[in-house]
Amino acid sequence: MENLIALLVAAPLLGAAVLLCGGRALDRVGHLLGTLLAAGSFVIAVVLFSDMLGKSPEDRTFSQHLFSWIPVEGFQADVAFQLDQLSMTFVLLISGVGTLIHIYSIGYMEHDERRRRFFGYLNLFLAAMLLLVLADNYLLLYVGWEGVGLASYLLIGFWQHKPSAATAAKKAFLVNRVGDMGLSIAIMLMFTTFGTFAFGPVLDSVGDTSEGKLTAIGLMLLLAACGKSAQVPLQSWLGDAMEGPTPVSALIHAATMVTAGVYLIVRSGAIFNAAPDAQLVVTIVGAVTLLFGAIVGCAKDDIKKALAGSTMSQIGYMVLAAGLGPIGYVFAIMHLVTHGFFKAGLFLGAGSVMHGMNDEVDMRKYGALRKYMPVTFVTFGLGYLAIIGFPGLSGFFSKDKIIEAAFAKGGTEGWILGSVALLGAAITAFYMTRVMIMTFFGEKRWQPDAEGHEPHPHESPSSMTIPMIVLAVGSVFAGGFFSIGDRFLNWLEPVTGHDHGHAPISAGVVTGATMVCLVIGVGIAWLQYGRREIPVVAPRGSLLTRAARRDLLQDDFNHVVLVRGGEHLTRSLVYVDHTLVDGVVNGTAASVGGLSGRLRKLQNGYVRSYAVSMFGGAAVIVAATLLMRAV
Amino acid sequence: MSFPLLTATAVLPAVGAIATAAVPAKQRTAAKWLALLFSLATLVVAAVVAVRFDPTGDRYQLTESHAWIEDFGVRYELGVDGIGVALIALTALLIPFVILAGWHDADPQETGAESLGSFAAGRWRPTQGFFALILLVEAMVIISFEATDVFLFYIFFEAMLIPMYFLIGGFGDRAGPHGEKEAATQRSYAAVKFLLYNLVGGLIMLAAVIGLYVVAGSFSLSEIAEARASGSLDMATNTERLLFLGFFFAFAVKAPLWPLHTWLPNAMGEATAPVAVLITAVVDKVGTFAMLRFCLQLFPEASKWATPVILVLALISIVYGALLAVGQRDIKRLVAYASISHFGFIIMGIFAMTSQGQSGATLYMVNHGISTAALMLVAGFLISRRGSRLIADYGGVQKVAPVLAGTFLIGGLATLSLPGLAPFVSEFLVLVGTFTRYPVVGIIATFGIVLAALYTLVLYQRTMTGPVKPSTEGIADLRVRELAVVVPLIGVLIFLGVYPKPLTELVNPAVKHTMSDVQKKDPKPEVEAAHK
Amino acid sequence: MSTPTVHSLWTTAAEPISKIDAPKIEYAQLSPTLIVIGAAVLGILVEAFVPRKSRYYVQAFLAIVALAAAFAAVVGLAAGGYGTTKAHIAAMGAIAVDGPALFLQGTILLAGLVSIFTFAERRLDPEVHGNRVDSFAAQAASVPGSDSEKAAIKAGFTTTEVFPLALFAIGGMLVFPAANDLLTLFIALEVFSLPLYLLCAVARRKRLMSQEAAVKYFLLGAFASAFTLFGIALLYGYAGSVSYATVASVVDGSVTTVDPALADTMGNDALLLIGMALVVMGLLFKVGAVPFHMWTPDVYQGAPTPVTGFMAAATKVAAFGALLRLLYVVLPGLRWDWRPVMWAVAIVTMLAGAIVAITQTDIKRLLAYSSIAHAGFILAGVIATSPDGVSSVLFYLAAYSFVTIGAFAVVTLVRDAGGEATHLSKWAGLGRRSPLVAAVFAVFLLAFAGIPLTSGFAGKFAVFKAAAEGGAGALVVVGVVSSAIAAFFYIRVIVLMFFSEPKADGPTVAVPSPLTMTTIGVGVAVTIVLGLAPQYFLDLAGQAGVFVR
Amino acid sequence: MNPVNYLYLACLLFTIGATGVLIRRNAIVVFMCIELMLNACNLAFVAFSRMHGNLDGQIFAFFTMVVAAAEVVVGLAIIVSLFRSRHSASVDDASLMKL
Repeated sequence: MENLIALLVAAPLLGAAVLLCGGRALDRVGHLLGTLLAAGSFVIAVVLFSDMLGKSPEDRTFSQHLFSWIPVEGFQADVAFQLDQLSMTFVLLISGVGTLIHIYSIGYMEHDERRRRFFGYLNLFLAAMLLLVLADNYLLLYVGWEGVGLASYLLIGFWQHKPSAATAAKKAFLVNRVGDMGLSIAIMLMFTTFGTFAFGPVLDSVGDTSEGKLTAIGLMLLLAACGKSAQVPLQSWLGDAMEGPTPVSALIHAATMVTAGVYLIVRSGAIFNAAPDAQLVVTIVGAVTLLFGAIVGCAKDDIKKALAGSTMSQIGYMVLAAGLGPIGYVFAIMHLVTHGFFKAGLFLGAGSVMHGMNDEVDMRKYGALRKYMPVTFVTFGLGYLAIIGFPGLSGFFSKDKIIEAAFAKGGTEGWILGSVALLGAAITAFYMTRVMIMTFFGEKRWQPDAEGHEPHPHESPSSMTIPMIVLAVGSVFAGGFFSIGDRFLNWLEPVTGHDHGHAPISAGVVTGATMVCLVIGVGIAWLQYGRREIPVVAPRGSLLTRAARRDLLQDDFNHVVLVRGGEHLTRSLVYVDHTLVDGVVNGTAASVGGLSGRLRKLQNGYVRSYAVSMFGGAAVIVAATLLMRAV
Repeated sequence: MSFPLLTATAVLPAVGAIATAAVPAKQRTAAKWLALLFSLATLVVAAVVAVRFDPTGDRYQLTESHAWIEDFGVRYELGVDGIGVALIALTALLIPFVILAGWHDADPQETGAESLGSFAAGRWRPTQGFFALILLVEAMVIISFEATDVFLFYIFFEAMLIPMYFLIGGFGDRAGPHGEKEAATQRSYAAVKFLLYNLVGGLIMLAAVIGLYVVAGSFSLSEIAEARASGSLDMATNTERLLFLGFFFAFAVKAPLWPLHTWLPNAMGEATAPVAVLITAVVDKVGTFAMLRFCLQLFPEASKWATPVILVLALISIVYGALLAVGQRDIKRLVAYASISHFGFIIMGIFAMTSQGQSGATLYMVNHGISTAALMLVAGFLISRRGSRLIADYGGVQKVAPVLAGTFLIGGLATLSLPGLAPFVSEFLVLVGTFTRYPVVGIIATFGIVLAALYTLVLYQRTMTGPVKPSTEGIADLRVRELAVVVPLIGVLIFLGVYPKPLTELVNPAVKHTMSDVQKKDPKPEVEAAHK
Repeated sequence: MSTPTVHSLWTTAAEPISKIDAPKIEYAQLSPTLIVIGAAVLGILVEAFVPRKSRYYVQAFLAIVALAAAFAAVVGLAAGGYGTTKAHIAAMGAIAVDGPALFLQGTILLAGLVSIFTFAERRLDPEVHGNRVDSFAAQAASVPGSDSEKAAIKAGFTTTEVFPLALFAIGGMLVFPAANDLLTLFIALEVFSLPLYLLCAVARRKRLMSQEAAVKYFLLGAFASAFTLFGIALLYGYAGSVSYATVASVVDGSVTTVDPALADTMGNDALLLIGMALVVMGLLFKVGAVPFHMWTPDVYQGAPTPVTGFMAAATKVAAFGALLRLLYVVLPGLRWDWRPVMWAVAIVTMLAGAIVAITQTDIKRLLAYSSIAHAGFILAGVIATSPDGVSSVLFYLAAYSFVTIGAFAVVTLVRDAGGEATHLSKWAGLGRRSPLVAAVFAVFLLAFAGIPLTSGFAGKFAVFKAAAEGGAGALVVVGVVSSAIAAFFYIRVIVLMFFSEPKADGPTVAVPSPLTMTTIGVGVAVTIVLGLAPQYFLDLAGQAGVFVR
Repeated sequence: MNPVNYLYLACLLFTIGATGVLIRRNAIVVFMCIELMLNACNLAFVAFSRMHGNLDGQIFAFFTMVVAAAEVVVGLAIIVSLFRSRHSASVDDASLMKL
């Protein structure tokens, strides 16, 4: 049974290989093949899951050792998998949502002549992502980690002919590389500390080393997480990543890849538990990102970018939770799963809308779409309710738990974090309502696109709607299903451990507060957008708004400091290389040449001057010999 | 005495060179096939060497030893350890692809022979010369990987400059950035620069070689090693340091290490892509190989003494090379600077003096060879289509030539050492190996991986993506011959990325020996992990 | 000095007249020299009696046979162990027959032989009035461009005297390194110098330059030999004898019988030191060491190229031979006085030669400067003052002379309307025109540059090794640096030949007769063989490394 | 009288000769100066021979004269041919080859 684990990865990998290498011949069946293999690995996942449920919580950890990867003196890296409840959760989410999105893409990419390659990339992503969560050591995880980075690079830049897309892809990869740097340093630290980087040995022997070391490792891991999960300060790529086809945004930049950071932190829980400082930083990062994303989300008119902001903010929640330690791990993951459902759903909805609106993304040019695309409206709506945490829906449970946990952290820390989380909830409610209203309610504000085609919104084909529906169902019931009887808690506890903390205020109060925030948020949004006309052209807006539109000037900062600075640095270095390093050598050569030219003049063709040199030479030699004796 | 396998690996290409050169001027194609044939034959023999070599056996195997020049205390001594085998294999593997890739690079009408007018076109046979020279280089490189006699090594280390020099100066892309005439002058400048840099290095080494003989009274690695072990030979600290510097300088020029690197961009920029590959993937490896084989073995104390400086220089190479790569406007020069950065990693790995570092460095030599070959050759195919090396002249290639773009991307990803491709393994080993002993150095070096991503992706974005430029239109996709070159290389990259075990097992024992030469132990991990 | 000694002089001078016993000459051991000189004399007679038409053939034949025979004789002597066990002083102490002498004589003879081939070459120039012509003036005496010259050309005259002259020169060179007393040394010096002066003057093309070269060479040569002579006089004054053995014994104080006069002069080191300095200077002039090198470029350029090749090779060999013998046999006692000076000279020579060569534009001048640089390298070996030093120098000389002759032979092939096209710009693209010739020349250049697998490298290595072992490490470093500089201009020529586009009006490459082909062929062969498998020759030089005293 | 004085004279003559070589233009004169130097040497030889009371020096002197004669033969031949083709015996005119 355990030997099936490898298949989880192998299936999509095979798909990727076949689709990318097999030429045009596969164009007609490529997408089906890709979807099939994705589904295949989902099926395997389900099989393994059922098998796992059959076992007692203690021995629910499967492992499979494939082969020894890099055997070097004193250094052992294996290709080996570990499937425990945590990984299982991810595997199901990834392969499940992944499959759905494959199906969705069949319709969405129908008219793209490079569809086969698109599915190839999607499969590649699945393989890498599954490898990431199945690896039993950090180095193999690193492989998956960069693998998903590659896949996201390829998919963001899928429409390479668009310079913006190519740039966005490059940016995403680079920013992620910065994070990866953190991960590799973390691995090196582990190696020097523990002599290995396999999960088991490392996490078991955490106790034997200094807190300083662990803090360092923790922070490095956090850096990695920031890169992958678009947390401040490495969040800047996520917005641009929306250049990619919408299914990509749904799968990679909402449901799965961006949550890898959370996985990493939770997986390395033992390390963080032993390094409170690192944990604190994690929570701070989470909290900051939570607000940052939310604020950005409020200001964007591009529907996908608004959702991207929200993704950022939601992951902020997860990271915050993960930073809380055993109090929060479970809820972090739980929110991650529910978020996977509703955010994917929302994106697919957005995609469907764009599909109907000639790929228009500006919400100011939508409006009143509920009549024209009912299914999309409903599914999107459910997703909306879920994310703002409408009582009874998924988001309600998961987010609520996180807020409680934040308070439960205790002390001023707890209060601050908790209130931040609450505030976040309010803002979430606000911007999601804004999106909802601007898209589906109010008057038509449709504009002809560049070619002058009037948009004729229409419901998308079933291949697209079915996944949306499925996800909608998920986003409605998942939270409840998990929370009833703490199913999810019990499921994950053996891996992550759990701790109730000591909440300064009762759960009920928190829930109430959340509700209040929710109402406020929705209210303000309705006052602002539901009641008055929405201008097609965005008003100049307040300073904050304008800053938020520009991702709170973070990109401008990057541009000025990193890009410009870098360009100057390289240019000056090129100059240095040419004039200094090369110049020295050429200079010596030239000077020798010049010397030669001057000495040459001595050979002036006159016998007598030659005779002089001889005579002089003789004199010198004689003098020298005599002096030699004298001294 | 058994069949002299090692001699055969070197002699075969040499014979091939002569045979190819002897082909009449008119039968160009015949010459090409002949050269390819011989390179493949060499590959076979090299494979036999690899098979016959027993990693668990003695340090040097398949040894041969014959008297040569007693007066100089020189013997014809060959022998290979794991590192040698790995690099011989690399060389033998790459040459056929180099030949195949350069199939049309030396056709006379391309090298402007018609400008001679009627008189000598008959006798002028660039094609034969081109392939003969390539084989000659192969022969010399291989034998210098095999030599266990310092003098023997030195001779070929120097001699290989000559054919390389003719390859660089004699055959370049026709149109450089500024047209035919300028290209010619640039080319011979590059060739001369290459030769002078390496010759100066070599001559300084010569002084050291003589010095070594005066001190040690022998050139044979084994004898000197024994003498050291038995204590019958103990060099004065300063002598050892001077000699070390003499050797290291030559190798650092060859490698090339900052600030002795400036010949490489010129050479790689002006030479045809296959020759550029020959330079950076094959010939330069002799330099790094020699550091491992000679510097550490002959002068362990001095090596340790020089380590801090060398590590700093290596660091500079890594960062500096990468930054300059970002700043290049010329595809080939970009790759050249990237190589400089990578050589920084190799040297860093060697002098980190840890098992991981040195195994990593060795793997790095092999992997870098293959990855650069892949990237550079594809770049060469692209350039051959448009006759321009300037990045600015391309754009949107992936639209018109998706396969070319794809392979180019894979080559690039290998260069930025993406996990799953071979270079990742070696780069990570080098980093870990360095980090365990010199954490700060290791951390700074990791910036290299970010910069690598930067220059690779910038290059890919500017050339391959975006709207199709008019200049790019009508660029044909890879032809069968070109695919035959690229696909196997990529295959090897992926295989060695996923399953480098054969290579590491080959290298590990050799590294153990080197580590014991320098009497260094790997730093112990802080805590012996639970179940390891 | 007071009167009694005068009487004693008279008496001593008067006494021995009664019993002068006839000198005993070992003709067998001197046979090489005797053969060559004899052939030379014969050559003069040939000039006198054989009709013009057939002189060329007779002379060439005679010369070649004589040199071959002489070489055979040398080999015979060496085989007879005269180089090692039976080494001794012959001809009443005038000539040494020992390893170095025989080795150098052999080298000189071979070099001379192959040069004679180039002397005899007559296929390069187009025929004039139906006569094949070699590279020597029809009638050296006639004024360039004058009617008499035209007449001479029309009559198809040729200066066949070059063959006996060359033989005389070779004869002198054979004695030079073997000379065992200062008198023989001086005579040999003149015997090989004077013919060379003449040979320089008899070029067929560019006669003005040729004559100018001759004048320069002659005047400076005579000037130099005057110095040498004065030096010899002082040495004689110091030691009271001209025989090496005696001088040596006096110098290192191992002399047994010291009469008052000798005691008096022995006290005066100035005599010794100045004498040594001047004699050495004369030899340094011949080897073309800085600052006595200035004749080299001009003479090499002006002289007929075959002669240049011959001079560049043979003269160096002979002169270094004599220098070695002088320093190792006569003046070892003064090692600490002459070594520093030689150090300086060697360093200056290596550097100056290499540096000035960089900016040369004429191939012959370029080779001249390179020969200067090489003189510097060889000096490094001389300074080693060890048997290894001797043998390394011997080896280097052998290797170098063939490369040189070969190189100059190639130069004779590249011609345009004005004869040899020696200006470098003319050589552009030669590699395209005639790859073979260019390749051969490239081989010679690489050998000059000391690239491994050529004789140049083996020689350079041997010399530097000896120097380093002799404690002259710094010299090795300088040598290395200057060879790096030197490499630059050798490479420049290669670049020119192979990488630059040929000019439309460029020179043509004449197809030589088997004679020159042999010369070049031998040159290449020796270069490669000594590069790949020098062991045998190193052994030879090694066995020949010991002087007899 | 003391033979050492002859040495001084020899030195003097030698120096005069050398100086002459350096300053005179006419090839013939230059050549004569060289002859002067040779003769200075002869004087020295004879003087030393006298001091040491053996004959080597005197013999050497004879040889020197022969050599000098030979040099004259060769030298004049060359110089004359140069003169005839250039109508000048100035050594400074003969400077085609330089640098």
